[in-house]
Amino acid sequence: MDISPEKLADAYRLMKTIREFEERMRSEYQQGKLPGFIHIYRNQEAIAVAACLDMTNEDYIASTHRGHGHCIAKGCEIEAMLLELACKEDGLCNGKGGSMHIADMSKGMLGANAIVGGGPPIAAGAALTAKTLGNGAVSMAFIGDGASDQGTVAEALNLAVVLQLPMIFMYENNRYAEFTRNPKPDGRIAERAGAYGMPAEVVDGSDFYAMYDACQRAITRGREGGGPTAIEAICNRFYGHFEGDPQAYRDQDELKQERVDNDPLVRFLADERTASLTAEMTSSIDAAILAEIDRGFEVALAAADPTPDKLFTNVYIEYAGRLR
Amino acid sequence: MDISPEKLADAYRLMKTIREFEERMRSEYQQGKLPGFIHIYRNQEAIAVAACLDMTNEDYIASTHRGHGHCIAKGCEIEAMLLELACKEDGLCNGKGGSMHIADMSKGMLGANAIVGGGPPIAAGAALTAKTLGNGAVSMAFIGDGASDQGTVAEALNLAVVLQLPMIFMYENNRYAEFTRNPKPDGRIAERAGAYGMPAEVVDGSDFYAMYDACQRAITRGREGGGPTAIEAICNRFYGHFEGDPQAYRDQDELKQERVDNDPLVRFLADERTASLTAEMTSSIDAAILAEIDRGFEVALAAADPTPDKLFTNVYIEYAGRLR
Amino acid sequence: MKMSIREAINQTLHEEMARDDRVVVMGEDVASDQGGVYGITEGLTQKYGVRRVIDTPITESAIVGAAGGAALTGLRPVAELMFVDFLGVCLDQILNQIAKFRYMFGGQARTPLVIRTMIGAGTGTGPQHSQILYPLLAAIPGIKVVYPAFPADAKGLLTTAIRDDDPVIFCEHKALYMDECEVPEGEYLIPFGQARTVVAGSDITIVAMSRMVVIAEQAAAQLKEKGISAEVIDLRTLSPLDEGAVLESLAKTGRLVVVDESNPYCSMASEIAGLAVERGFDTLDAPVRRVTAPHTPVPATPCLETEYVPNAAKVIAAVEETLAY
Amino acid sequence: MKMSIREAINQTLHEEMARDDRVVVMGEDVASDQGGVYGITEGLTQKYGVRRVIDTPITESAIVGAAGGAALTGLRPVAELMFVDFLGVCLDQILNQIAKFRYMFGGQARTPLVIRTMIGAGTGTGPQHSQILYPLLAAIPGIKVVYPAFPADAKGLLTTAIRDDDPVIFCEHKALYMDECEVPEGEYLIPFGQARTVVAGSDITIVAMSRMVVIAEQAAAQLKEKGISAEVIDLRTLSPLDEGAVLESLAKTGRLVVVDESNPYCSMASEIAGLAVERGFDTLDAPVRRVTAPHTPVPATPCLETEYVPNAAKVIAAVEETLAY
Ligand SMILES: Cc1ncc(C[n+]2csc(CCOP(=O)(O)OP(=O)(O)O)c2C)c(N)n1
Ligand SMILES: Cc1ncc(C[n+]2csc(CCOP(=O)(O)OP(=O)(O)O)c2C)c(N)n1
Ligand SMILES: [Mg+2]
Ligand SMILES: [Mg+2]
Repeated sequence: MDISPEKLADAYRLMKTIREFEERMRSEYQQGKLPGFIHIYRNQEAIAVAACLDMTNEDYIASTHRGHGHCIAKGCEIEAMLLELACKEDGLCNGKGGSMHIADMSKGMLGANAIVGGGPPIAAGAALTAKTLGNGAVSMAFIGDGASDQGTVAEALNLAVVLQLPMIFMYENNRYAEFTRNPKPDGRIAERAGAYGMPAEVVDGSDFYAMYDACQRAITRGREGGGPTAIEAICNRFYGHFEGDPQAYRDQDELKQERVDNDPLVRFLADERTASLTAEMTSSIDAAILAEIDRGFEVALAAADPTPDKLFTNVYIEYAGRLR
Repeated sequence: MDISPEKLADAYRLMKTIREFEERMRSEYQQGKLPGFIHIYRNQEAIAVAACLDMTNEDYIASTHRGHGHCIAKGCEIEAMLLELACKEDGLCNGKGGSMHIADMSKGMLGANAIVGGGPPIAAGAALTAKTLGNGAVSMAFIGDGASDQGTVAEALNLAVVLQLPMIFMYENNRYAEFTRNPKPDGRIAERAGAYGMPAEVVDGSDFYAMYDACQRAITRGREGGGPTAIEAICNRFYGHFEGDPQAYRDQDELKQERVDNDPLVRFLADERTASLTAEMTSSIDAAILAEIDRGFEVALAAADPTPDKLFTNVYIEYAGRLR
Repeated sequence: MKMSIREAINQTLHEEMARDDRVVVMGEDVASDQGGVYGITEGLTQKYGVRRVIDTPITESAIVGAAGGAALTGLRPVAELMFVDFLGVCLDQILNQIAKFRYMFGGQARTPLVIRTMIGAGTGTGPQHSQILYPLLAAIPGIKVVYPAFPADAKGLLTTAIRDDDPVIFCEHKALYMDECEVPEGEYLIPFGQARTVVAGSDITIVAMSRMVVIAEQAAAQLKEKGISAEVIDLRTLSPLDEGAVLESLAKTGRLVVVDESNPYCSMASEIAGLAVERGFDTLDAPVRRVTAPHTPVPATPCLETEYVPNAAKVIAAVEETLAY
Repeated sequence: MKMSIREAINQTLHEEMARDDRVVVMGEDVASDQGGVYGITEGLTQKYGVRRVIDTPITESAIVGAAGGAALTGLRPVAELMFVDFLGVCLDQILNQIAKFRYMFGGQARTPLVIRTMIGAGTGTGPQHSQILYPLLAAIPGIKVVYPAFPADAKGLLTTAIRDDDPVIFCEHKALYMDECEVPEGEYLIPFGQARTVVAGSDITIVAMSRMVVIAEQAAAQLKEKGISAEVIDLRTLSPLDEGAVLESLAKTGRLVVVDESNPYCSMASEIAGLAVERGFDTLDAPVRRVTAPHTPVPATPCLETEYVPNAAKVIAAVEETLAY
């Protein structure tokens, strides 16, 4: 593994940002300050961050309903994100997307997706662009364990193999889809992807280093014309499916244990490879993160709603038809 | 392998019926006597017949656009089939289905399907009925190599595993989808199905005995509550995709060789296990088949078209709405 | 008894599962303790077990297709398509398979299937969870489309749907789940294709469906204060469509406003307007007004979502315009 | 030069691929020597190679979705959905993804994508290969729907579609592929949202689209012999819809018949009738008549398929009824 101290600090900053961002989202949502459904990414931070750490704005990701962490890892700005999550005029999507459809084209973030399994075909298309233009970019689809059953995902796997696309299928197997435990044994998802004809591996999704290693290999393979890769990251959904779900259906002891054993941030900081990151550094990073999030919420919650005319804009590039 | 001389004779009769039926279909179609698109099943006879030989009318199959052979193997009557393929009033579907939508509920034949990949979810539903009623029936979906890529097939595989349905995925890998050679290596299809969590094997689809053996095991597994099975039958598409396609895109030498090496009827008759079937028996069976097909075409081509009022019937069980 | 649509549906499912053991319920999370996201299937698993209350993976094509195949072969499935927006990932099984079984198989098939699905804007969940796609469903020959506004209708129409031998799409507006009204006890069936006059009136006809009926009622109440007598027709089923009820009311009032939460083009509003001008032209005294959502996706932000959905003020404006003609 | 729609489309694809190397063609068998089942993409692979002429597996969701994703990121794909009936297996990527990118991402996205698809009855291929699903497409905000009747329009509109930065569904009626007409040489663009008066007339307006334009022309010719002057309007694009052209013609004639090959409910015929009664009521002298297919699937048997499709006799009957009013 080849990772500079700067990159390590960056990885820490991003994971910690996701953590604090999501905790704050939760509490603001509970106070009724945010609209819609939100799905909290806590405890899956190592996956998004390892996945995007070696990407540039020219690389693409297609995200899911649980997309805040992916956005942050891909470099979206906190304030712009919060403006969108609060559905305000100056949000990334003018408030029309919200949590489940947040996107940032300038960062190669092709959108959260409220349709389970909706993203992988789109990510395959971005990979096709990269391949056709020969620009060395890669494209990644994030896919839940539940989403992995959706036919669209199977189709994208196959298309990526047939066209040898520079694409990564990043499965986040947190073992739950809504209130139902995933009946698939761990590893089944990678096995399936492998059976479509691509390298596929199972990785401990709470271990940043293992994830980063797997992602580096996958991204390099993609950039070098080696085709698609699948990674099944085993992880744990810390909170309920959406905010407000107390997950009473879960084995509470197991959940408690998972929370203790598999906190990716705790494991990251405890790892000897993280030694270059001193307590002093982390506390200054932490302070900056909290300040940024504070400021973001302050701005976002005070910001203006979209004006009513915005209802009609951007259906088309320009359009003279009836929009009554 | 356990197969009685009577059953063997039946297998021969059915395979030969399909062969003669399809050859005759072709020539009548070329003469412009049949409407629509037709897809000839020749050289895949061993698959349909081995698959259905141990089924009763209580078992189900869901077929494809290349469905004539499946119908015959499942016991549909030749005359009723031909009336339908000629789109006549007394056809199995009153002429409203034709070749690509022919069905016979009384035989458990749940329909050809003009949507590639349309059948497997329906077959899964029939398997769900069997499982829910606990009646020991099984359900089989026929699936082309091209169709195997369709998302609906992946979904059906997974559903069958999760619900442990008495279902068989019968892949007919004739290595072509329309004019395009299947880029998947032989065995990839079975590997995929296996990765969903079911027993899956690759079988020589031109070898009746190998097919029958695999089908017996799959059907027994289904009847006994052992869940789904997948079989990838390797075969060869003798004629073009649809009638009228000269398959100029194929390697003509390979095609010629396949036709010689892998004629399922020739191989069946040459097999020592077929010894009980004497030349006398086959020639009397042949004569009966030809007579039945002759009669069928005679009746079908002379039969009455549906009367115009039939346009409006059977949209619903009964319906008083606007059918202008 | 007073109850919500949520409760009425839950009660009906309990009653019909008790009555006929070929009735099975299937979908994502339907067998979970809480009975899905909105608790609609609560208590069914405890009573009828996982043999008849079937949790499925997240694979709508397989859910809907398997429900169709099961219906074709002897069960009477009630399948859940969680949000109607997910029609996108399973349309083939509805459009090309289930809806056509009976016709294309020449009358051999019976497909006693109900697909329950949530519909409508108003919960701030944005473009992919708020659509009102019933025009597309009502256009498909071979399926029936039911769309109740009130708990009593939900019970009566769902009972009819489950006992019907044709495939039925049963749409539930998520913004109406909690509204309560009186629901008849015991067995209660409402035939398909019968609209209901929710408010009687003589100056203008307002045709509406589901949540728009509630909006139309509000508009009618406010119009009454202005001395305008509006008749509100609740279509209840979109396919079959009670064309007679619309034409009869129009014959009485001579004026028509249609309120439809869906996008405007090729909508039910267009269909009803077309009906009026084709078969009620004689009785029409003024242009028909269509009050619909705009030709835009449903925005996530609640402030625009509120603008998106037709409301009483817009209905009143349309009525007044029509009367001023 | 005289050519068929098939040739006009093939020529346009050649021209646009030569002009802009971000244009790629993708779909099932499109790269094959014969250029797909109908030869539409003939010669493209030889000229532009498999980098830009991309054969895909039989996975419409992935084809359409990937085309959308490619459009979002810099290519200008022309994807083929072989038959519009296959919309069932890829609707989500159109309805919930591609059509909504621009709106739900707040204007960040451009999606220069064309989906070419075959539509229409008349080839005896039965219920799953003969549908006319454009009403469902025209109802979706965010996509444009183009539906040419003649080779010249096919060229002009396909060129515009490929250069448009919004997603466009380009419908090709398979029964019209071989009809020839004069097509302008060289670059030729027709703006969207502009209907064309195919036959000028003064007694009645007949609005039609694609193959129905040809039927309407036949009807108009026969009506002329009877001394009836019918004006035939070819909508050419269904979304955006040229409402002005319809209303203008109606203002002149006072009478309207709409001919639409799709099923009746929530159809373009209903939409146009609704338009007439909402915004052209003043000028309407008679009921609007909708001539459509019935509310049934398309039967396989050619004898019933012929009954299914609107024909000149039915259009004439509707016109005469309207004039007799
Ligand atoms: C097509 C579709 N079906 C169902 C849903 C409802 N739904 C939203 S999230 C979810 C569970 C997804 O589980 P998983 O993919 O494991 O992701 P996780 O929530 O665990 O991150 C479901 C069923 C949906 N949004 N889209
Ligand atoms: C959803 C869908 N996509 C495409 C087609 C067009 N089509 C009909 S048959 C066929 C090839 C099928 O190949 P395969 O499944 O291998 O079956 P085979 O023809 O070899 O029996 C295609 C692409 C279709 N009918 N349905
Ligand atoms: Mg999960
Ligand atoms: Mg094949």
